[in-house]
Amino acid sequence: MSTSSPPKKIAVSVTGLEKSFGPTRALAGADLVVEAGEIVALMGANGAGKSTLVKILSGSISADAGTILLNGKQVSFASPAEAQAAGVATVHQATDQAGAAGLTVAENLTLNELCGTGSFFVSPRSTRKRAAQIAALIDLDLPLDRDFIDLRPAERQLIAIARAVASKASVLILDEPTSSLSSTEAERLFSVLRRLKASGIAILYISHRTGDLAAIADRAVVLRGGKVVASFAKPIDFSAAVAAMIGRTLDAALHDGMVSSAPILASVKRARLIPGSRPFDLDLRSGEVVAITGTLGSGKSRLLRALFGLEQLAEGSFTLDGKPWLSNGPARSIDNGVFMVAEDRWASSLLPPEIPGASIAGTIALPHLPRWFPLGLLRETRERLAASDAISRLGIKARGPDDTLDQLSGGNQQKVVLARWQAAPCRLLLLDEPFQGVDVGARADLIAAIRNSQSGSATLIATSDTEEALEVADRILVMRDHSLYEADGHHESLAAVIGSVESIETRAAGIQDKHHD
Amino acid sequence: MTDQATASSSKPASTFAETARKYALFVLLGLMLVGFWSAQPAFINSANLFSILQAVSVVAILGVGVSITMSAGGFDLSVGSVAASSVMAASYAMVVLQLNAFETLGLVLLMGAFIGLVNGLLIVRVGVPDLLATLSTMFLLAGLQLIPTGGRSITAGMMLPNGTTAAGAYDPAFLILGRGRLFDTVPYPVIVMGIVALLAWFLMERTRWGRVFYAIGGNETAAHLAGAPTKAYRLWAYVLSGTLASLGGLIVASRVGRGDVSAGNSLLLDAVAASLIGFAVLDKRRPHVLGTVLGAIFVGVLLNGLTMLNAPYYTQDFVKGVVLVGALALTFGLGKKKR
Amino acid sequence: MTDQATASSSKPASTFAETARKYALFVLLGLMLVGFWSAQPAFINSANLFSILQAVSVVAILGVGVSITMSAGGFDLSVGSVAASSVMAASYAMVVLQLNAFETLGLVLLMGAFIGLVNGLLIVRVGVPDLLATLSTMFLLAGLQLIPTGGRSITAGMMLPNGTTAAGAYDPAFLILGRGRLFDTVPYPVIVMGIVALLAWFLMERTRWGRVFYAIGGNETAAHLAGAPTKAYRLWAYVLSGTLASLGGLIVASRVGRGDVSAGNSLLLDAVAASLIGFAVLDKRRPHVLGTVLGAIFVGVLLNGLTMLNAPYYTQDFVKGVVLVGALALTFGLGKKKR
Amino acid sequence: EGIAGAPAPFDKGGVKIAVISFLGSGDWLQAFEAGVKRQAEALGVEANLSQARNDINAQRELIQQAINLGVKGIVINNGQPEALKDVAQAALDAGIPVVAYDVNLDNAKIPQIEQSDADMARLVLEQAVKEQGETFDGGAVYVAGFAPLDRRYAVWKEFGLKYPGIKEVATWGVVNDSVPASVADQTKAVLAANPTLSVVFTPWDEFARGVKLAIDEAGVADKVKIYGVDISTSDIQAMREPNSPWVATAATNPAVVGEVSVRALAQLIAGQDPGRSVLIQPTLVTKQTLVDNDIKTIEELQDKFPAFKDSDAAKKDWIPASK
Ligand SMILES: Nc1ncnc2c1ncn2[C@@H]1O[C@H](COP(=O)(O)OP(=O)(O)OP(=O)(O)O)[C@@H](O)[C@H]1O
Ligand SMILES: Nc1ncnc2c1ncn2[C@@H]1O[C@H](COP(=O)(O)OP(=O)(O)OP(=O)(O)O)[C@@H](O)[C@H]1O
Ligand SMILES: [Mg+2]
Ligand SMILES: [Mg+2]
Repeated sequence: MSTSSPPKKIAVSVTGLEKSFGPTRALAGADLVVEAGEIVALMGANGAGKSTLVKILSGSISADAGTILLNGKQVSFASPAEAQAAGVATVHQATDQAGAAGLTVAENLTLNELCGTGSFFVSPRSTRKRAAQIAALIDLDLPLDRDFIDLRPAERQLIAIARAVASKASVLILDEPTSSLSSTEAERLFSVLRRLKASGIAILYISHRTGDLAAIADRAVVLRGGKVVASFAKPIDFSAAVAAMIGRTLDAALHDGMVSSAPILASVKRARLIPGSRPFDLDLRSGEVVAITGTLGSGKSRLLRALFGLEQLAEGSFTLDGKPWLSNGPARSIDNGVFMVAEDRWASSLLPPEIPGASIAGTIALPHLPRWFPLGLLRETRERLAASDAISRLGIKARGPDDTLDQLSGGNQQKVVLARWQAAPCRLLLLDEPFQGVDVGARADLIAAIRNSQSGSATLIATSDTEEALEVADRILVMRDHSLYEADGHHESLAAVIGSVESIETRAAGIQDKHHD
Repeated sequence: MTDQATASSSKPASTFAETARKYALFVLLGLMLVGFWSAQPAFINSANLFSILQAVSVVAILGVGVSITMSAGGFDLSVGSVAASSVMAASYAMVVLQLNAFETLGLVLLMGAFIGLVNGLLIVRVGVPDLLATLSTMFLLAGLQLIPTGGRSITAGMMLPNGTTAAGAYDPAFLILGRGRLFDTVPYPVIVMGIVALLAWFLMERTRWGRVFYAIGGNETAAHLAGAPTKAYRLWAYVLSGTLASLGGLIVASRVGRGDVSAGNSLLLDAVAASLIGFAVLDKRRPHVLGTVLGAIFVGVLLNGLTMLNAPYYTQDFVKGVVLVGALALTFGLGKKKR
Repeated sequence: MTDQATASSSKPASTFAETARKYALFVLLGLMLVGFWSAQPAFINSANLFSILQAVSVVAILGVGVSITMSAGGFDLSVGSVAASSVMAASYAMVVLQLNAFETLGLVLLMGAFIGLVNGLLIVRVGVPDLLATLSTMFLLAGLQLIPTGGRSITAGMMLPNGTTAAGAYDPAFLILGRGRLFDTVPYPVIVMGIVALLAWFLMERTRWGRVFYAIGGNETAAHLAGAPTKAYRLWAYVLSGTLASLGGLIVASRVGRGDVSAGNSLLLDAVAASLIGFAVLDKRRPHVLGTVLGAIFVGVLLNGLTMLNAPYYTQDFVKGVVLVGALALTFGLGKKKR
Repeated sequence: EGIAGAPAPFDKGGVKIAVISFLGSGDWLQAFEAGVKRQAEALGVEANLSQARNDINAQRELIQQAINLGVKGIVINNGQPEALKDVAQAALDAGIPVVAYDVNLDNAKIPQIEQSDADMARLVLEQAVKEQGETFDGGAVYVAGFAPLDRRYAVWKEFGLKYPGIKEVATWGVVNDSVPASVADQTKAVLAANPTLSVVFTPWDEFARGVKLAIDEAGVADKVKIYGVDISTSDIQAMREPNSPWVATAATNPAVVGEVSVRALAQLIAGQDPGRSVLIQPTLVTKQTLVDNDIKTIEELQDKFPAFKDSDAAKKDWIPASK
């Protein structure tokens, strides 16, 4: 960072890296250099090959061609273990690979040591002790005895981050580490990363959130079609970077932040999400897109799940079209036009590829089967039609409606999931973290799709990223301690809204502190 | 991204390895048929081919039930003992209760469905893991089936535990199910197997219900969030499996004409083997009806041929194992990368 | 995060239902012991208690192997036939090859490990699904074990297929393993079971390796990415399971004193039942060593007690099933929300 | 080849028969099949051996298969009448003669070969009464549903009525993959619960082995004696052991059964009549005889007891003796 220091030591250098999956060329000769004590942002649209690069560097797959130099020595890792031994620590993109179900949080925090070369004898006590040390590195506070399976994606992601930080690596790779974190946790992660950087660690950081990159990156490298197409030094010109990424410039998502006067479509009255939380009201007008932000675990998902009938309110009531609405489960909700896209699309929406119905067509059709095929007999043309329509309407990059979802990149998977719920008339659409792992281009497509489909229905989006909320929503609410707060004023500027949201957060924190006294 | 789009527009021709995997079992089956035929011409006459089909019909029917529960993410270990209990129940109904063929059929199928329901309720309502619940039912039935007769086999004129003699007998109409032949050629059990296979195939591959069964097996949460009543489906899978198992038992009963004390363990293992071999058929890597039936036939042909060639009984299991391993290695080993 | 932190810092007192679930099997076991004791005082004398332990030792040892493979996300269906083959192999080694006790022990354990290795390689290298691979081995062994003797059971003085008479006999030292007692009280099989259980428990719960086995079972990819050589671990799980199964077979052989032809299916089912019942012990809901051994003992106590009360054999399976269902319903049914 | 002077079709050779057993394994079956092979070889007959492995349905399939194969005759070894009557009839209809061992197919055209289960049980139980007196606490190992066991156990019940002093204090038993070990475990429980038990009747040698194991382990060999049915080399060794509680057993020689079955079938094929029923007499073997005559294997038993080695049943001049 300081200009006076001598040229930094090169920690990793990658040249001509190539990798193909069948007909897909994920990497087509990528070159990249990361110096010690530097944070390099790797940018690229969905499917650009970022994760493939990460997987090669971390030893979980091997390259078809190309060389990797680590601290000047040529390496080629046959397994993640070798990469770890050589000092490369990685946080992978997929949160479902962050840890093992059936083991406790403590065991998952120490997983690298268990799987690597930690002490041979373990006991619950020694594991807890070590886990507490690892968790402390990123100020993570999770109950150490909880089973990993009970954790939410964000918590899983934090565990993976803690593990990577704890391994004394010379190269740290983070593949979308903040995709399900809220700004508070992200900020905490950044301060850890800055500390690591100061100690001379080379960091490769991948994210679709330009805000993140602006906050910590020293340099940005743009990957496109498996090749590095541009590189930007600090201060990074993000609009140019995005143009390099997706081949077009993005207009700032502009929509009038007007207060809607359309009739109220759904409302929540005097609701308490959990006993003892502050009751709140919420009105959703027809045609409105409302976003809820808030920190991890503040209850955003819980509100959405309650509206969808998966959980119960501690107190309060819902109305839909003026009539009381109490769902007993997804089937009833879907019948009544209340749709939900749950967070973590693999766990909540997608099927493994060998299953019939794991194709794009089958995925879109799944909730609509009873309506589309009342006699029970499947007609695949009907499904394909809906899928083809969605593919062209949302610009899904796929060979056709029969592609299975595992062949698509994250952004395209998310588009398919959205398409599923746009394939039938809807009253209330609930989206939980719909932009997770979605590149800016695809996000713009998704936002356009969400906003265009809003005629007679309302959309409620839970997102932990304020920036996303601003782009998509007419109105932003903040959730804090299982209660909703209205953001003051209307967003004249981004800074103003974020400021107002944050002030609410601090106020709420104050309330909570008093609460605890 | 762009190159992906271009690359993807031309769907790649399936490689040789893929084709080989897909049809490996068919080829093996063909080779076996030809091999046995050349070694023993009597092997290929239609009577013998039908006896092979007849021999595998019960295992295939049970296997279909197993594969339905497997596709819904479960596993029914109780099919063997449901079938065995059905043999006892059918005999009891006719010999002791003096019911006729149709009443017996109805009663036993109901019993099978009921046991399936109990399995399903244990799993879905009480939350017992599938393997555990059906294993318990298996043990329970193995004992329960013997209680009404105090452990005796059921035959016409048998002595009952209370000292009287049973007055009924097997209804001749009942025996037709297992012993009769359509046009004096096709044994009825083969026809029943064909109908069951066809219906089950249709259900699982061509209707939305089948789709949902598979969706539940693939990702229950996803299916639930997509509005499928997953518990009801899983319950139904077990009811179907129980009913099919009791149908298998009925066929056995009508073939053997008495209620015999037998554990049904080998039926279970053979049915499971059939559905597992089915994974490899057409390279589906999942339970499916067609594969299960083919898996059963595969094993049936092998055993029939070996018997014809007078292979000692102890080589038959061995050969069965070797061929299984071979078929599997071929199917799974041909260079498909792990998922 | 803050609210969560507060929630987590005060660990909630475990509810009554939780405690009940955790100790349900212990309580049931205690009740059973007391019940049988009051019905038949001879039940509780130490000789009888040791004979219960002796009776369950083989099933428990096999069950430990099964639960190790299960915790690594696999399933070993071949343990029963490995044990059965080991009985034959041990007899063959002594009676035909005239080896002594120690050579026999070594040879048979090596054989078990080798079969485990074959299972593991089929699964890990060839990519055959666990159930399928071990099912094939099961069939293969069921046949293979009969080939050396042409299907005969092996005893001293037996006629060999080539017409000569076998010259060897069971080494008396070998018989001690199955028939001897430490201090004239504790049968050696019980001691072997204890040592196996202790070592396996230590391995699985107190060493890094054990944790990795569980990690692989929970999420193989995650464990691999965390640096574990997952294939090697899975291979080892099967090697361990095979070795334990052959140890179980050795105990049977030394107890029975001859090589008996059997497929080992009931051993398999009992071992699987033991490890599944083990899920419920301490409410772990996963395979574990302690639970498996307790599961085996639980069934053993039940069967011994019922025999003492002269319950007809056919009620025993039934009661076994009922108690299983009851224990499970209690454990899984007590209001724990579904995952 | 062929046998000179034998009636057709044996004069020309090339006769093929099928021997279909209900059992799936075990020493009895081994010996039976060995007898079949010996006699078939002597006759120049090719015997196709198959086993239903305790699956009565499979036995039907095997008989059907034998008909498909076009054999000249069929031996049915064990099984259940209800299940086999119609396929046996189908074989007769196809012109294939059938003989049945130990399963009453109730058909005038099918000769019955029998080892009388009742005679065997009676023989050994009479020995028990002779040695233990008419008053004792007895137990039987029994699992219902296996026809020979049913018939043997019925005799035990009969003895209970005949001698009021004989009390049945317990019945137990299990049939699974490891019968001896499992029965041993059960027996130990029974012995603990019934200290007065002095006689155990075991209608199957696998049961006897389990009971012996338990008695040895419990160290009560001088108090509890075993009276069994069936014999094999390993049974002989078990009975001969010093202080063995297994004191007597009654058996026929399974190899002889196999030979007789083939001879009877051969007569039918040649158009002769072996008679409606062919009976093979059981022999009582006591521990004392084995020790006194130094008999260690089944072969030695055959040498010392000609009645055990061979049977005159179904013999004809043109049928060569097996070696
Ligand atoms: N295991 C695989 N099998 C087949 N194709 C794959 C596999 N992994 C990746 N691909 C393909 O390779 C290309 C690059 O994928 P990669 O995951 O590296 O993209 P990415 O830049 O990380 O995208 P995202 O931002 O969505 O995470 C994509 O087209 C993807 O579909
Ligand atoms: N599966 C679960 N197991 C245990 N606790 C849960 C679970 N899901 C939610 N919670 C708890 O409920 C509360 C609200 O969680 P919720 O998922 O609604 O938060 P969120 O605001 O959506 O957070 P995130 O940003 O992580 O999605 C949290 O305190 C959390 O601990
Ligand atoms: Mg990626
Ligand atoms: Mg959430």
